[in-house]
Amino acid sequence: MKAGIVRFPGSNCDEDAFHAIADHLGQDAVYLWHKDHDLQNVDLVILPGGFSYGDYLRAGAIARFSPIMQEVIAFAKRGGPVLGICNGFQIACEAGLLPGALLRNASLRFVSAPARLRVDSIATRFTSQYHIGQVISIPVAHGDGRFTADADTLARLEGDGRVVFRYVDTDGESSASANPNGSLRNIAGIVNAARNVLGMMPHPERALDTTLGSTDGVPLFASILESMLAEVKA
Amino acid sequence: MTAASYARPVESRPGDPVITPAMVAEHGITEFEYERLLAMLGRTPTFTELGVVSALWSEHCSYKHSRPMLKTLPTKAPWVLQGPGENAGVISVGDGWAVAFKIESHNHPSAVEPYQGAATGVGGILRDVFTMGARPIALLNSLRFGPLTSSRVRWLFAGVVKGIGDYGNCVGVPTVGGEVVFDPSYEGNPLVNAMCVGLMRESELITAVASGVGNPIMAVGARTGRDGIHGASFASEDLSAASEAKRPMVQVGDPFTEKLLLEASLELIRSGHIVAIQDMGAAGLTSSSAEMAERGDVGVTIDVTKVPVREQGMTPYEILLSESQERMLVVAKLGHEDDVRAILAKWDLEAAVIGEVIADPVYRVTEGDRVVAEFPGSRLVTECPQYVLEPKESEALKAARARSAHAVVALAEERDHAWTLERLLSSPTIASKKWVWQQYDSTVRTSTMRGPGSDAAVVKLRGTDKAIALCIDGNGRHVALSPRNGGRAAVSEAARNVACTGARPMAITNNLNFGNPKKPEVYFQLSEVIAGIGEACTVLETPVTGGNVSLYNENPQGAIHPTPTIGMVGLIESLSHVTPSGFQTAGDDIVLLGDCTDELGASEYLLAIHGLTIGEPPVCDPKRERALIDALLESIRGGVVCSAHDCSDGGLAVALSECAMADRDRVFGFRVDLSAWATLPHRALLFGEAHGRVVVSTADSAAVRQTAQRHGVPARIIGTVTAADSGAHFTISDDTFSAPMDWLAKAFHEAIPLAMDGETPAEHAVASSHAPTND
Amino acid sequence: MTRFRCAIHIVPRRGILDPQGKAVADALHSLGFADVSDVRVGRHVIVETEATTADAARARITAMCEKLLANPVTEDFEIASVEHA
Amino acid sequence: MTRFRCAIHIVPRRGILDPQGKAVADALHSLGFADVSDVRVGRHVIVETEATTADAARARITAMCEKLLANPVTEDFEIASVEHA
Ligand SMILES: Nc1ncnc2c1ncn2[C@@H]1O[C@H](COP(=O)(O)OP(=O)(O)O)[C@@H](O)[C@H]1O
Ligand SMILES: [Mg+2]
Repeated sequence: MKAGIVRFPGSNCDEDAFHAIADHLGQDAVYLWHKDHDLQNVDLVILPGGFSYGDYLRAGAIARFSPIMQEVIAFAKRGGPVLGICNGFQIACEAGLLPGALLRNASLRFVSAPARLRVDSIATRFTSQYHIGQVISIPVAHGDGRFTADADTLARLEGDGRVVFRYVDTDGESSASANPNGSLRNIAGIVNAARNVLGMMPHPERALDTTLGSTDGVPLFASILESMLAEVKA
Repeated sequence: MTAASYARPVESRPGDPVITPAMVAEHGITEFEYERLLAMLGRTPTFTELGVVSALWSEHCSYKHSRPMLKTLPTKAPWVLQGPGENAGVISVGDGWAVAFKIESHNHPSAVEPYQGAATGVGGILRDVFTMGARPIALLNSLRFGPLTSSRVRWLFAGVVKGIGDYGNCVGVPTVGGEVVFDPSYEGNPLVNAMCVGLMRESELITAVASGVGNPIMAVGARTGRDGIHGASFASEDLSAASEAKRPMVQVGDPFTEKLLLEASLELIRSGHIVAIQDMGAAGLTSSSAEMAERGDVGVTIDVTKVPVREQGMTPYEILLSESQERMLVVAKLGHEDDVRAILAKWDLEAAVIGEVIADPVYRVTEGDRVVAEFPGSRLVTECPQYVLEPKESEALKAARARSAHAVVALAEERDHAWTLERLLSSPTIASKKWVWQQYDSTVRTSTMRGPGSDAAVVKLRGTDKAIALCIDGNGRHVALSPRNGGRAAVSEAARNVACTGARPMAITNNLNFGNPKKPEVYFQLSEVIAGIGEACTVLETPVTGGNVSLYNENPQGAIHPTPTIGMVGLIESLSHVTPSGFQTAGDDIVLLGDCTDELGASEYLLAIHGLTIGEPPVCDPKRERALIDALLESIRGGVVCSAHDCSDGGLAVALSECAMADRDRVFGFRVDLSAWATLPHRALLFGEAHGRVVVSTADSAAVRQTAQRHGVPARIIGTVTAADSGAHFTISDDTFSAPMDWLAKAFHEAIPLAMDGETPAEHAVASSHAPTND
Repeated sequence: MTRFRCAIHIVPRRGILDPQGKAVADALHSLGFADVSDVRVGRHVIVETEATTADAARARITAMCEKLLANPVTEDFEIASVEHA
Repeated sequence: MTRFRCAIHIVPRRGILDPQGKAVADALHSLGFADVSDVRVGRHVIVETEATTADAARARITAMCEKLLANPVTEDFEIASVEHA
């Protein structure tokens, strides 16, 4: 598998994503420069965390217009898998690849902490290796993570089982106290209707190494790889 | 251009004010200094020259009251690649890898505009590190505030924390540790010290030394505006109505531009197109260009009309002294200008040739063809007077030290030591700082093995089996009551903290936060502290690779506690040595390395419970600390240490409690018997802050004790780790007490959130209601 | 071409939680401004641009808002003024 | 007492760096809005408050801006409108 990690000038989790693919998954990884139009025939696009273009106006608002994003949008429309992490999730929403928006945390404070998540859908190429309802711990680190969408959109997301991750407490309940940013319905991650674009605020690439704490991000990358291999066979 | 301006005499510009004694004074230049300036120039300075000198001869840039003392510090060791005198110090960590690190203060700007003041402080220290060729991999900070009961203090605290977080989070450098202390002495003068640590290949080290006659000097990065003009001299005056008036000159940080500058600078350095690079920090273009020239012993000429500006009509004076952020000064190789521009353009930044390195030893500034300032070479930097004053200890502090801590009458409630322990755990200085570091991204770069909350942060060096341990420490209260001992203690505590994580202490950077050095009492503190730091660094073999001095931290109400903050870097030889500070397994033995004493003076107990800063502080003996560290590291490498945590604020009782519940998701209990010290006053035994002590939990106490004995370090089994529900249990012969863990944990974990509850999160908007004038 | 200074208001759409507005309202209450009943915080953007006529300028600004300045999912925008700069 | 809706503009003071404005201007240029010469981004605050007269309301709002809403170090404020709510 060959993964392309988009590098915006203000990306700062790009090296971590590269490391996850190249060293933890043992697959090919390349950087995709924001000023380029060439996707270098990658099988997977990762929109990494960071502050794409400073994000002073609105997280991801400017990034969606970059040359590389035009190609990423076309790639996604063709069904190509796209993983948007943190800022990548924000960009995917601004770019219309995912519904809704990510607003300033309700606390108005940046929040950096391990987050407890419940896997609410394993019917995606990103989560097949988890089991449904599994509670995992993955770090969050963001100031604008409050997922917001209108009632219809929320109903559609829930109805189609497109809410993939939810913030939960120790008992696996999506309680208010477990919600680090005020996201509606404690939503931490969603997929698009075609289920080939996943956006999530938590950082799975930071949960791959026992010496750093959690390894709960491993199944996510393993799921992606498995789905690729399956496609190759088919 | 150079040739042309040679012959030309210096002219003052039309519209420049005439130099008056009042104006000279306003520039913070004494009559004596002005005489020296006249002698150096052989004529009256132009207004522009006066500005240049006021900046370069300010305390902040010239170290005129501290340099002679700083020279006494030990700075050498085989692993030191770059000592003091550069933007940052550099040490080798083996395998061709090197670590660059430096600490810098932004106290005065943060007192006026906490959000921007703290943010731009982080920006400055990041630039000091990546201008050495290192990629920043960690940030730390050391903060001091007055009591949280004051609304202004809460506003300062919230603003500083948000400013530090927003800047580092955006650039993508994890903030992995630091310290926060609340003490009345900082009420009017908060301290904001930021430390940055960077990683590089030894071969990539570059210094800020101008060289190569004819080489172009380029301004790189953000444009120059009217920000923070006189910031440098501002940082060298007591905080007063005068500095209030300078508020509009506050600098605004742009972390996104900083990130671009970081990537572009590292690319520039690797490209081989430049010979030197330095950030335009305090006193901006003036100090960066003059310092670079002085280090290289060459001349420079700069044409201010070539400097990219943000606003029209800026005068040479303004352009030279502007402290606009996110700017660099670069000496490029002649003929490589376009290569430099190309690299900057890739990152959407500008680079402009603004001058060149010249043979004749002058520092010359032109405005087009007009020469507006010209100084005889490096004398501009070297002629700044160095002051050596008569030190004299403050009578008041002598008297405070003379008071006996044991004479302090215990409150009725104290009959139950559990009450006292709970009070101490909820004292903001001791309580968990999670409220702070939850706002810092501590895990970006996926290398943080131990983040905030550990004795020292542990950051692994990817591609090796090694890690570095980092911490900042400095107890101003101890220093105030006994400066030399306090200097020793600050270094020793920092060394102890990195050792607890399994690291060998390697080197320090330091920030000296003091009051007005012209006062003999402050000068005494400064000289004693520097001597104490030197003594400890010599014994512990942790040379000083750099630092920063922040003086005049006082206001009409008085000066701050003398506060040296020590930034320590330690090396962990193998990831298997990384050791946590909290208990790991119920049933483990608890061993105390080091001895308990009756030293209760200067303790957090006296301040938190009795509101007193008195008594003789615990004596710090670097030789004993060295033995303790050697013993601890040998046991850790032997694989017999499950956890290690040093005793500091709050003493043994607090240290044990922290080991048990610092991680609220994994709380333990413990049962200890301290009868061996039953003859000591129990307050001193439980809450005294005697140095040289580490609480270790182990499954093989015999091995730990044998190793300790071999190093001549006292080691005693004082109890066992238990399950959370059996609580904390203390026995001192017939005096026993216990406390439920959830009660202690609540005190420790909720004190600061409670104090800050309802405080409007610091948007920079929510500011002026608490500004000094309205207080 | 003449230069116009255009002022734009971008505010969080009604019904969408505005924590900043709430925080400011709370702060105002604690400062003794008890009469304050509601606070909303949005962005005030000033754009200076060249255009042939004021209407042309207004049209450009509308395009800028729709394309970049306002988020159609959560924000409403209004062009407050278009003046000769 | 009547209720007034008051609109306040808070903008970065001239001469002070406005990273947000700069970022937006750069973005607008790259989006083809080449005619844009300058952008500044501030806050648009709407306060609803009770007062006896419009002037009284205005006076209260001024006090709020000086005490809380605007940062005297970096920002200027202007009361754009005071209307019956
Ligand atoms: N307390 C100190 N101990 C040792 N060296 C110091 C100390 N304070 C400053 N220095 C050295 O003096 C030099 C200039 O100080 P620095 O803070 O870098 O100036 P600037 O604030 O302009 O960057 C640096 O090399 C620094 O390491
Ligand atoms: Mg420096």
